Amino acid sequence: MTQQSGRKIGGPLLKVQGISLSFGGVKALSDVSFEIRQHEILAIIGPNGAGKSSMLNVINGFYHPQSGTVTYKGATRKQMQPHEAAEQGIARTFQNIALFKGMSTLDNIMSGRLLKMKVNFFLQALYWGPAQREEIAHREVVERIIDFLEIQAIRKTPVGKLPYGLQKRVELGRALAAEPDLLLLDEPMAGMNVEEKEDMCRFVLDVNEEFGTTIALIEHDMGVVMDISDRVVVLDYGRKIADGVPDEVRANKDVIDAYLGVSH
Amino acid sequence: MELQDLYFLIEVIIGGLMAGVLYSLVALGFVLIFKASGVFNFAQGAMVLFAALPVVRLIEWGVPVWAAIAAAAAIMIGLAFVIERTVLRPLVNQEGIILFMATLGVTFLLEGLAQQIWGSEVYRLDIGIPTDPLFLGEILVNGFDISVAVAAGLLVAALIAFFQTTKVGRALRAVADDHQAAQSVGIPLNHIWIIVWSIAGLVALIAGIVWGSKLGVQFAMTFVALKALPVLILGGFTSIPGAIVGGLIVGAGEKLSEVYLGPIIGGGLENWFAYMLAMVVLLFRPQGLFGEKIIERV
Amino acid sequence: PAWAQANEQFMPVLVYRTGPYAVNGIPFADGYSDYLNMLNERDGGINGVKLVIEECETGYATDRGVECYERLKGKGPTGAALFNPLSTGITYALMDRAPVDKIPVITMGYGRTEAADGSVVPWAFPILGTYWSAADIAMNYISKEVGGVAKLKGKRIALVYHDSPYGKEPIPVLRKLAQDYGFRFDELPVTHPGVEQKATWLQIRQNRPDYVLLWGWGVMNSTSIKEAAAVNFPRERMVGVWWSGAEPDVRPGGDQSKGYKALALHTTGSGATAHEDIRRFVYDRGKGKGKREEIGEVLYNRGMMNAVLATEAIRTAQERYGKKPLTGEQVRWGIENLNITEARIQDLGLVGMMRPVKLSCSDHEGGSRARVHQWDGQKWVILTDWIEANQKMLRPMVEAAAKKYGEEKKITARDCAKTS
Amino acid sequence: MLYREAGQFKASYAADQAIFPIAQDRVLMAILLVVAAVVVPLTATQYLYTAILIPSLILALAAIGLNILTGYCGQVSLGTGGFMAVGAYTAYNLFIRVPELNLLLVLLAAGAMAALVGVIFGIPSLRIKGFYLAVATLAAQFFLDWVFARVPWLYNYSPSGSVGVPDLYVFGFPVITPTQRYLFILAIVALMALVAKNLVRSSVGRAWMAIRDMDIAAEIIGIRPLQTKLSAFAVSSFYAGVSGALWAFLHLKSWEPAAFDINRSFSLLFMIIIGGLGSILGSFIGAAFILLVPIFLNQVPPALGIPLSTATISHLEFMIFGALIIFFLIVEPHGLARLWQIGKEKLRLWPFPH
Amino acid sequence: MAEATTTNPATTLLQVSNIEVIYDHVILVLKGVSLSVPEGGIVALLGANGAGKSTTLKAISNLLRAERGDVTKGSIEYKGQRIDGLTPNDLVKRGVIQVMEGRHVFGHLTVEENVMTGAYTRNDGAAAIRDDLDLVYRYFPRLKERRRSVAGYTSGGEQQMTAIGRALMSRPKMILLDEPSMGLAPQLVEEIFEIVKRLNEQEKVSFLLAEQNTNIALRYAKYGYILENGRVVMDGDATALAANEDVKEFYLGLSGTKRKSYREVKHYRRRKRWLS
Ligand SMILES: Nc1ncnc2c1ncn2[C@@H]1O[C@H](COP(=O)(O)OP(=O)(O)OP(=O)(O)O)[C@@H](O)[C@H]1O
Ligand SMILES: Nc1ncnc2c1ncn2[C@@H]1O[C@H](COP(=O)(O)OP(=O)(O)OP(=O)(O)O)[C@@H](O)[C@H]1O
Ligand SMILES: [Mg+2]
Ligand SMILES: [Mg+2]
Repeated sequence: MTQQSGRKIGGPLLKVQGISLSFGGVKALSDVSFEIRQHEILAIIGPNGAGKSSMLNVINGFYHPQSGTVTYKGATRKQMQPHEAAEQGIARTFQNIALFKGMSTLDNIMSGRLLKMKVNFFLQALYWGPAQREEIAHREVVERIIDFLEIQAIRKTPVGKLPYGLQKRVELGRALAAEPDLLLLDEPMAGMNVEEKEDMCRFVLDVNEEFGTTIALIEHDMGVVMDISDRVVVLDYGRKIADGVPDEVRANKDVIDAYLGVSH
Repeated sequence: MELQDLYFLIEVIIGGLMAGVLYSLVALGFVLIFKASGVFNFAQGAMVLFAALPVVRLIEWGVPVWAAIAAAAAIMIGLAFVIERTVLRPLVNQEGIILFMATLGVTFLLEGLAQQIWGSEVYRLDIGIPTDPLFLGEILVNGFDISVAVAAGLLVAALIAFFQTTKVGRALRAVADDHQAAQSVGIPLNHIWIIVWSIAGLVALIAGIVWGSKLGVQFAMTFVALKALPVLILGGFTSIPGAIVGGLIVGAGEKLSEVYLGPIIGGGLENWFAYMLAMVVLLFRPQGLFGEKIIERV
Repeated sequence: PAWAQANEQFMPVLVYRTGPYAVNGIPFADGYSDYLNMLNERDGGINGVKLVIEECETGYATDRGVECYERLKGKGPTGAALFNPLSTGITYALMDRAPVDKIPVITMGYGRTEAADGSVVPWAFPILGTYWSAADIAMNYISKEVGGVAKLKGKRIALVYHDSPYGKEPIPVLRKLAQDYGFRFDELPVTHPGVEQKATWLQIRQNRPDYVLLWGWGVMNSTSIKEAAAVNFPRERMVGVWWSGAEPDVRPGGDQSKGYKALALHTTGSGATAHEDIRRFVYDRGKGKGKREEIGEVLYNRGMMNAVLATEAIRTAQERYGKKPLTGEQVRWGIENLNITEARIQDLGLVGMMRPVKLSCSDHEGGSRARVHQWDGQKWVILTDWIEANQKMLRPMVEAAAKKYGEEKKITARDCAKTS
Repeated sequence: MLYREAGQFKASYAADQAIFPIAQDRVLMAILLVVAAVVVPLTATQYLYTAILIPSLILALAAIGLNILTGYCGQVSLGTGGFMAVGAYTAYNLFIRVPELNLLLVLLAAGAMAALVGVIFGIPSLRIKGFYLAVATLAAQFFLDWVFARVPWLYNYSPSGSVGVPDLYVFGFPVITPTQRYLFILAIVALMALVAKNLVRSSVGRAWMAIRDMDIAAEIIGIRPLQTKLSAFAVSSFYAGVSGALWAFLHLKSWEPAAFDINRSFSLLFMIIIGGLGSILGSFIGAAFILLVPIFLNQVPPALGIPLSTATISHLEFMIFGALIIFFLIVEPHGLARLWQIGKEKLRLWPFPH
Repeated sequence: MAEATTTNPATTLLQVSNIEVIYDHVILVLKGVSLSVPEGGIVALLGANGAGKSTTLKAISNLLRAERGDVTKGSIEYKGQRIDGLTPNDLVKRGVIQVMEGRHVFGHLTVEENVMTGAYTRNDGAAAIRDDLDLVYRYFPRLKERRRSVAGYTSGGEQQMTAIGRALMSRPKMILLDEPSMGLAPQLVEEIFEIVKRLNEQEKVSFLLAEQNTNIALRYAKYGYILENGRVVMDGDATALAANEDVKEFYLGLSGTKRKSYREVKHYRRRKRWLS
């Protein structure tokens, strides 16, 4: 991991323009445009079924929108394959945890580094020389992530057996292992108590600050969103209804009606 | 000779369709159990044997036909209870492949048990369905096949009605998706399993009687289960009409291929032809022709 | 150990009493064991050497057969006397092992054709007929039916066969005959286990062959007959090999099987003295393996015949090596020098059931003759006298095949002129 | 606390990533190898070799192959028998057509050819999944069976379609007696098992497991599904191919396509499920279980002097075998290897219950 | 430390006494948990990840067996009768139903079919069931919009609503709610708890809810238990718990009375005071 001290929000790293996506009769997204700027933390919020997860799926190529474009690192395209997105430095976590259930925590995070492992098949088969060296080099990186996330104790546990909250953390670890430029987090703090959310926020902030990773996250906890994000995009029924710094959004009438409700 | 060839083509197709009906009967048993519990029941073939043997032996011993069939039906229902109790219940919520393996154990058990109790020779079964060839004009068809086709049609209609109009139908599908969640809303897995395994047992009984009347009742019956596999993937694991349509397509397809392609590239190709056909279809529809869509979402 | 001194000859019996081929395996195994038991009960064995029988279930599967062989080959004071695998696949596997272990393999009416040439394959004995002989005999019969070989020209003959080495063996001979006599020959394979034959018989219906040869086993046979009925092919114009002409093959078809013909290596019926003795010494004492009614059925008698050949070979060997338990190697000599004469058949109480047979170093078949019998709905009726295979044509083919086999296996042929 | 790992500290990641990080396991493995390579040859009978050791080792090799595909990569296959046949017939044809070729090269080529065929039949796996794929792989099984029965060149025009090989030599050393064959096979299987273990614990293996556990997520983290699946098909078929060649050349010596029929494929699948999906050790245990238990059951009643007819014995064998499968699945659905692991876990804690 | 909860004046509906749960024959997860839910009560079960909340609920609803877990000690009583031996089906018939964590909708069924499966155990006629379906749609209008969609494709929150709606269809007397708020938009979370409150007040349904959102849970619950590492470490009236300093700091994120900003929290894991 390359250390980058300080953090300055830069120009747009990724830009979605006029994205529309529908499934049969269901319009998940209609004509959504916004941008994610270098080094920022962007929150995407909105009621259930608003199309937030679908938006992430579009960004990393899992869904192919009917219209609209995604511009990433200067290149504009209509669609790409998920593994291309991964190769270009987009990593993510999932709303319904998508860990590899049969593998240990360590292996799960190691699998996040697959794209960086270059030693050929035959050397791996012999587990000899360069293969072993590479394996250990990556293991060291992964161990740093494990330390960072404080999950040393569950290194060798099959993740299927872990409680929900830890699984979320392992998933974050797997995404970090790819050393992404853009990190997409889908409800990383769902199902956690305040203390755990505090930890998770800390991780997110640290990743953002220390490594300069750009982060887009979906979250329903307004406390978290308002505290840690630089900007907020609000979706409702597949449309973007607001976009701005937290305080602006919080005061936005449409947002209050559609999402926040009166009590906030 | 032109017309003659056409007649022959029609005969081949009819012959294939009729063979297909028989495959469908076995496939139907698979589909019921898969649909209702997500279990790929390898024992379906053994169940066909297990159901047919008592019928034929009891008739041999002088029991009236209807009573023999009733007794076999009772045996199959009893079997459903036993399987639920000893196999399915302890393995609730396990992955499909493990349940599949367990049904393999059931297969061995049934094969051994059936032969031990009822004997391992060939037994002739005649419940009075006419088997003579019939001529419709120039075209030769088999009287027996027609009776079977009609019976199979009725059976399927009845099954579809049962599954569509009762709340059990919905519960069955729920169980197939998620055992634990089904339990959590109070669907009694045990009952559901007994019901489907009983129905599958009865379907096996019918298949057994049909095959038995055609070929004699004997161990080789368990092999017809293999024939049902391409039917299943073609029609889709979860679709009752799929089992029927798949059976017809596979039956006709393999006979046509054997008759017309066999002499050119070497006989015996009907064995893989059905699978290749099914595989090609799957490339375009991964869930088979009528199967439920495979859901992938993150 | 104590058994080392025992005056016992160990007789392994590979059987299949379960699975898809049990139908045919059971009566055969019963006949084999019952005859051996009869000798024990009646004569106290062979010249006082008791026969110890142990069955092993193979399920007709080659690897299980090999396991059985390995398990049984060393048993008894002198090891197994001989093996009788009753499966072409197992035979093939044992043929590689037999020379190493020095145990002979008898494959009466089946097995590998090359083995008929004893100079290359010393340890296997396809006594009384290989499939090549069978094919020739069947065609000989058909040619008589149509009024002479000349009339075969332009005829069409189909072979419906079990798609395995067993079913494929006759093909080279039939192809050659087709060329020689100018008939058209169709090959129609049927895949194991043979319950699916609709397409095959539809093709027959379309091609309208004059005769259909049937080379099936197990359920395939009865299925063929039923499918023939379903497409209205006359059963009278079907000729089965001797493994496709037993009661389990025709009974499931009921009336549809009437008129079906097959080769017979021996007669059916249970009227011979030997059958009498089996009933008296074995079944009356409650030691029968099968059902009393089964005695005399085709495959039961075939099992008996196998046992006769085995025991007569041991008897022959005892004349040379002494009346004691013999090793496989000694028994092999006995088989190779087997000579069952008319008179001996009389003594054995098998009059009318079998023909004399004499083997030699180079000839492990001992000539092949068969009759044709026909199912009349109740029983098999003999139609013809013994028909002999045309060894003049077959023998060179056998020798050529054996030579190739020898090359493949790197075997140097024995010089039969020198062996005694 | 027999199985105690307390006090064993791993000082480096290399040590932690060793195949057997716990000392007891290393010792056990060493003992096992010594027994297999030294004690067995000194004591085994022919029967033990030819009916038990040789076939179980060869089938274990094929089971490892299938386990790579099914247990590690999650692609259920019922075509292993067909791939074994490809290996056997490739080896046969090389052997008769290029007689001077070294046996090891022949085996290698057998594996390579099987891998190639495996890859071709693996292509549909991109779209077809689960049981659908399992059944679709039967197409490979039946098609290959058919090819080896129908293309005369492949069986060297043998009239019966059955082929065989003579006694074999490697670098001039005979591989003829059961002991020689056993040692040769043991060496190959041990080596290939080690390679398999290496693969599954390196990044290739992780990619396979990722695809198995959740293929969409794997794709999203950058794993290319087709390449990964095909590599599993290739490696798996390679193992099957080598195992097929060994089965034909060193176990059966004469064979026909039926030696590699659908039953072989099924029994291999049973082996890995009973042994443990995703476990190399499980492949061995499973092969031994499926192969040996019926043989064992078959011999028990006669050995105890219980007078049962052969038919009854074999029916009983069927029933008990079936019941045992169910029993073991209920005790531990994840296979005998997992049972072994749990046993170790308990030993580790013993005598404390938790 | 938590003592037997005899202080509760209302009659006890559910009584869990000293249960121990082991997974896979080796993993000991609950180490003697006792709790009780009074008739008509709302009881919150709080605790960190992996504390054993879900396990406790599954032990009560007897869904553990399906995960190869076993209750090896202790007893569970509902209305004074032991229920440890009953099947989940029996329990649902008696009015105890669990809403599982992680949604567990039937992916291949439509949203409406999913909801209807909840009525499996009922036999009070189609009309009554229909009415309840309408009621569920009234609670969750979003579901009505998506009623014909295959549940597997619906969004996380929609699935959560489906799961809750499904449970309501059985007309339960006691609902075991596992993380109902997870993945729901704030507005909806409030609504769900309002529904809980309404059911509790109008239909006298009792609730045992495992919830990470301590804040809201303690607002609606009357009583609470805090679980750590498979043991109950604290219990008490909801108001008392909410006032406890430790609870405030670790579960409510308050320092003093003011909410801390997530940005400000600098230290990672802090030692739990009651464990040290
Ligand atoms: N693959 C799909 N097929 C059909 N409908 C889909 C699919 N993916 C998403 N949808 C629909 O699109 C809409 C948006 O879904 P999405 O998952 O993006 O919502 P969300 O904003 O993430 O909601 P939540 O906060 O509940 O997770 C939903 O109504 C959902 O049912
Ligand atoms: N099926 C299982 N097999 C083995 N261990 C399990 C299983 N399910 C849960 N556990 C273990 O039991 C412990 C308690 O898990 P549980 O799910 O009850 O926690 P929880 O309090 O609900 O946590 P969360 O808030 O994350 O949902 C965890 O340590 C977990 O690893
Ligand atoms: Mg979402
Ligand atoms: Mg939980």
